[in-house]
Amino acid sequence: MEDQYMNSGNPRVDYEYRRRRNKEHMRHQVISFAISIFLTLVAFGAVAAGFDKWFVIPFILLLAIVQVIFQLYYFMHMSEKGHEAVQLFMYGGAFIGFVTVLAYVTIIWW
Amino acid sequence: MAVEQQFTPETWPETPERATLEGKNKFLGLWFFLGGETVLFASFFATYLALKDKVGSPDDLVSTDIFELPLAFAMTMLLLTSSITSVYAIYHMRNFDYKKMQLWFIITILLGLGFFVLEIYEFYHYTTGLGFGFTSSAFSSAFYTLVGFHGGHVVFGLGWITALLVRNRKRGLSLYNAPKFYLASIYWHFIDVVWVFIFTVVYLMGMVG
Amino acid sequence: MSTLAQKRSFGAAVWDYMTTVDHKKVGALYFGAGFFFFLLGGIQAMIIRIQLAVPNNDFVSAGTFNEMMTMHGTNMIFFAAMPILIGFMNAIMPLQIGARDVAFPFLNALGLWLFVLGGLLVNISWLFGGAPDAGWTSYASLAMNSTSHGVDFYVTGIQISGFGTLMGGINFLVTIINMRAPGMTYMRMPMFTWTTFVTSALILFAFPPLTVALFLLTFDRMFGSNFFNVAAGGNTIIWEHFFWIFGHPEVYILILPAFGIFSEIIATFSRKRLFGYSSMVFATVLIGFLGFMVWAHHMFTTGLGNIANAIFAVATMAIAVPTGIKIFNWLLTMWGGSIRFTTPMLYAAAFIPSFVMGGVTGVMQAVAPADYQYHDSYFIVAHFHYVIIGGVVFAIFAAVHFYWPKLFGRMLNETLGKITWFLFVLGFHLTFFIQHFLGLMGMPRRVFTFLDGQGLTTGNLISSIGALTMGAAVVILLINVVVTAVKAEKVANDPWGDGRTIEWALPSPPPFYNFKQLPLVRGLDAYWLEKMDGRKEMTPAEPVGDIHMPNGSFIPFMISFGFFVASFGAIYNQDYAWGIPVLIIGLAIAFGSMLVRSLKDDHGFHIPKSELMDDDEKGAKA
Amino acid sequence: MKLWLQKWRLISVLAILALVLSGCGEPFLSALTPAGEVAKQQYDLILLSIGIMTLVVVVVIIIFTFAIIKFRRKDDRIPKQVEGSHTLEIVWTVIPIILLLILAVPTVAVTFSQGDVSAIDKADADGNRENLVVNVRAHLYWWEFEYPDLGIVTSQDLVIPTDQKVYFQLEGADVKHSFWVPPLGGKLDTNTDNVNKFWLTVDSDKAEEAGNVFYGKCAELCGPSHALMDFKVKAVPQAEFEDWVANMQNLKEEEPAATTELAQKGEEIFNQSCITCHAVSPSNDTPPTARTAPNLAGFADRETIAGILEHNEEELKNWLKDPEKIKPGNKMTGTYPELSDEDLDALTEYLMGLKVQ
Ligand code: HEA
Ligand code: HEA
Ligand code: HEC
Ligand code: CUA
Ligand SMILES: [Cu+2]
Repeated sequence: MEDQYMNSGNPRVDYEYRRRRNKEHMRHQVISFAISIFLTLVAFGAVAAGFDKWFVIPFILLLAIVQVIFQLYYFMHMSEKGHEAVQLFMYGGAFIGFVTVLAYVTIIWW
Repeated sequence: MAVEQQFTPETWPETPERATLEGKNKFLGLWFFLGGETVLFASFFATYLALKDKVGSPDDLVSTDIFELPLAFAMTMLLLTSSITSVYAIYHMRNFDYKKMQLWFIITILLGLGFFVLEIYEFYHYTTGLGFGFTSSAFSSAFYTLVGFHGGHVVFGLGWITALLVRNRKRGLSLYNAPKFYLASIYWHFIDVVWVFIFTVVYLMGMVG
Repeated sequence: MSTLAQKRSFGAAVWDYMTTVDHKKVGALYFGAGFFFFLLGGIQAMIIRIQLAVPNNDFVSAGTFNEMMTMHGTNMIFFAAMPILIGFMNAIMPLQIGARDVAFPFLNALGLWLFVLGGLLVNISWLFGGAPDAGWTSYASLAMNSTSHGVDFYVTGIQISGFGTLMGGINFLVTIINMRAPGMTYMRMPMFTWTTFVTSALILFAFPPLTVALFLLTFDRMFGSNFFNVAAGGNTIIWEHFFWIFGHPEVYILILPAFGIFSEIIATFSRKRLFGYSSMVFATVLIGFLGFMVWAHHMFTTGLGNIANAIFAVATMAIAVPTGIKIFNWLLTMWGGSIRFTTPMLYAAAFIPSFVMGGVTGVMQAVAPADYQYHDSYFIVAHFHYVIIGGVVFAIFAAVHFYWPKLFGRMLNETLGKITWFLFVLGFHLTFFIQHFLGLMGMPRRVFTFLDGQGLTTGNLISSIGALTMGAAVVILLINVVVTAVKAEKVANDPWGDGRTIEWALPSPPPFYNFKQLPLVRGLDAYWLEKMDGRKEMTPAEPVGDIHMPNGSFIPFMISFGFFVASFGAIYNQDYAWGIPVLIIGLAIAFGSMLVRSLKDDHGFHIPKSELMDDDEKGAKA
Repeated sequence: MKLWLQKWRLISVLAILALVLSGCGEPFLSALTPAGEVAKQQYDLILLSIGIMTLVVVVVIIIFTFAIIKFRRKDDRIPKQVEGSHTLEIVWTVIPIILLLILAVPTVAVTFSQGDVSAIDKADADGNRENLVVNVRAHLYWWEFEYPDLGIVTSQDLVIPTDQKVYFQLEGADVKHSFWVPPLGGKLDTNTDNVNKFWLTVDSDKAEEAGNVFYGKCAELCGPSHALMDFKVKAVPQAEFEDWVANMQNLKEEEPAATTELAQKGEEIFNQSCITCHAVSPSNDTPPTARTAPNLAGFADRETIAGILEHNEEELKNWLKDPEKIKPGNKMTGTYPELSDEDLDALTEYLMGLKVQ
């Protein structure tokens, strides 16, 4: 039905330019991969080093959240345009998930 | 831009996964599904946290008794790496380089398989080695269910990518299959994202106690 | 389309429906199956009320009563009300936004068959040693203690149909976002489309917790895990939370589409634009959002603690505000209008006071300490039947009359419709108003009998008489449907004369491709605008061209059937050796069918332009 | 002036409501005849909320009635297509918010005040608890009441003193049940996972009106006989309560000897077939998990048999003959050998002799 080409990917956009942009993107991806690995190492390191529990738990949770944001935005391209509805629904899911987890660690206490 | 159209690297659209209405629909559909999956896994995490170390008798194993860092670390590295390799695959897909895309997807599958083998080893070790089975305690049930559902997603993801590669091995890229490859890779990343929380909440927090 | 007129053999017609991916036929199948389950649930309600008509009655035994009550709630909520509403979303929403189908026609059919087979699975439990008997909420400690396989059928059946519902939700979301006709901005979407959108979002986020809860119970009952086994560290409150994290949004999944339907009907028959359209949209979204923050109001007496009870009490009350906004907007839509009391409009009129009465008792229940008295008493039963019947069922009946001509090309009989309305509304208030008092007077719910001399006798008798009146009303509705199917002449595009949204610009019934040319939408109530400008049709937004349509498929049925078979394996795996093999075979059928689907290319087909032109000449306008 | 009028209306509406409602139901069962502080506060909240809700419903119905009468279709005119009105929208957003605030403040206050159980462990100088505490254990279709500080256990009939706070610690022994005595206060669930705590009081004058016995119900679906899982609350003045306790404690020391021959025969049968489950001493020495059947100490003084049957010999025999017929799914059925008519006579004689005095 709506076979018409409607997206940004206009075929007239210069091919060379696009390749360069893709490459640029890919570089960002590799950087964020490096950051991911780094965050993971820090998290495992913090546990292996045997720091105090009350420091380690919030710390590694924070690292996990940062890492996930990197992955969502770079690996999963959520930073690209055309992802507005996607963001809305991912945040919605994350929010409801958060409320659920919060409830389960507070009001199931016995 | 019709599904049947033939492309060259020059005419290939910038975001081929969303170049047709079909592709756009699938793209949104999968993402919404992942929104739901977020709640699904959050619910499993919530259950796990509520039942963490809840056992029937003092002899039952709890988290500090079973987890080991090296294994969790190896699994994490495999899965994280498989994520960047699938990013490479999509990079080549967008550059209309079918051969390279296939190559990177195959690497992704191999890494995923590696992860999966380690997970099987892990479960085997816990059940037969330590006597920590699915039915041992509430804690064990919650652990196997959370990690097992993730493992199930890994298997499904591997099957999906494999099926796509096999089906399209001789067909080259088109606007019909580009969205499929793209979606499979997004799904694969999501599995990785979930794992980030699993290794943090289950293994690392389990080590800490 | 010419094929529609062709006489086909019965078998061919069945096959056509089994393989259809057309959103209108899928919608019709949702109604068909939904009404079937509605009748089952209704008969079960009648049995409940007969048993409770007099004290110490022994019409059914205690165990049977619990099965009846459980199946009544389960059938009505999961397999009647929700699927019928999803049927309307399917049949109407794409027409309202000017789309030729939903975004994923195949998934749509899959969702349908998952629901049908899931519903059958739960109901078939009667033949396999007993139906579920732990209430529709199936609280864990009791569900684990239940000895028959009923609860096993409940968990697997609802799981299967839940997957279907989830697919439906995603499908509608994508359809609405990607497939609106040119000019149809978000703030020009008909209200029913908006409520479909928000409802779908609720489905997307509310069903996963249910899925998880059902998995946990499945594992505990069939595979020996210990989530709810307190002796092994388990915790039964987990089930309660999951059930209500799902369950509360679920009641808004039911009521929001009903609100949408009434918005359309009230505006249509008042001949007036919906008053405060943008605040209606806002209120709908707000209700959806707040719906996720209040679930623990079902658990005030569980002992969550004062802080939790206080927070959830206040959050619950907040929902009265957006709902009130909607009520007053409807009132003001009628105010200054020119109201014609057709059957649908009569339901809409009955809805407003009835629903408000149910809503305000909801707010009363939000007062946590007072709810310690109401909870699990007949007061609750009265509350939710007021909102569900006064809201949802009235909406369904209204929509049946309202959209019947659009979907089937014939009007339902108005006289019979009005008789049904009168009896149903009368019986409804007779049945449930008195139940508020029964609850306050100390009658717990889910009791199979009550003793004489406790002051509960008269009230229960009145309630039962009311229920039989409702039964009579439903019978007349059935007669109406049958009579109409036999005679009643065909109707044109806009049989009510006051249609506002673009589905009324289409022929009744619409051709299978809906729109020959996608319409151009120039504002809210697009068809009304065109009519006011003296036109009879929508202005097309594109020239006539080939139309691409999806192929039918039998695979959705096969996938659902695979899960159906697998469930039997799971349910009996601890009793018989064939359990696990059957489970595996079932899953193999399901996943194998999926694999076939993904390996086989299916590009659909094109209706050539020439054929569309032919249709025109035969008089079918698009 | 307007506001005052509204207030006045509200109060009169509440008064009429209270009048109408209190005519509803039996004083021993109805939540509309509160007989203690907790129930009274809840009743007041109910009245307040019904008042507000009546106002809302009346306003809606008035507007509604006007609309459907005044604006029915008379001609073919096309009404003005109004978009909306910001003023009206603000009005009907703000007024409900105000009404809800009026409702929310007492709600939160009462939630916290009634939920305060901190006094449960308050001890005096000697380390004795200041308040009476009762442990309630709900079993499939019967109730057990343990007075931990007094060392006694009883079943089915809960005896409490009037005009003082009694604290309850609730627990479910098998599945979840819920403890509800409507005239005394709302319900609280007996979970299998934890111990729930709350308190109730009984006003002595109200208790008298209700004949000193209130009906309690199980309010959470628990199986086939959920409907029949009743218990009774005997609310008696402090002095009478102390007598009862003393008697029960005596009974612990020396169990009543069966006097007649028939009763002795009954005791024999009882010791053979029933004692494995039923204790006849009110002592709480056996661990809670071992108490699998109602304690029959003081059985002769029960209000009812098995919570629902009238307390007489005939009904007792009916119960012993076929408990399944009376309470489907109960846990006594089939656990003891069949009883002949003579056995029944003997057992009845024996059980009816199990008095406290
Ligand atoms: C369609 C279904 C539906 C709907 C729409 C609602 C709507 C509401 N429900 Fe209801 N509810 C159920 C279905 C529904 N409910 C079911 C099925 C159960 C029982 C489940 C079970 O246990 O089996 C239940 C149980 C239930 C409970 C638990 C009781 C208990 O078990 O102890 C509570 C408690 O707070 C509650 C509250 C509410 C509230 C506050 C609303 C609000 O959304 C209502 C809002 C509407 C209005 C208030 C009227 C219009 C407003 C105005 C005119 C504005 C002015 C009003 C004021 C200022 C008050 N509901
Ligand atoms: C959509 C939801 C819905 C609907 C529409 C209804 C409709 C009705 N319900 Fe209810 N009900 C629930 C949802 C619903 N219910 C839920 C969730 C529960 C809680 C369950 C639980 O506690 O777990 C409940 C519980 C419930 C109870 C309390 C049971 C108990 O606690 O013990 C009662 C008692 O009066 C009752 C009565 C009725 C009646 C009389 C109707 C009537 O309106 C029914 C009207 C329908 C008919 C009258 C159809 C009649 C059919 C025919 C006449 C057939 C003709 C036959 C052929 C052609 C074959 N319902
Ligand atoms: C499994 C153990 C078991 C055995 C053995 C048993 N009972 Fe019971 N009995 C119960 C249970 C459980 C109940 C509570 C039933 C209910 O109300 O649901 C009960 C209830 C009763 C009641 C009513 C109690 C009350 O307080 O109202 C009486 C009387 C009684 N039993 C007498 C007997 C006699 C006499 C025998 C022996 C001939 C006997 N029971 C054997 C378990 C047992
Ligand atoms: Cu115990 Cu219901
Ligand atoms: Cu709710």
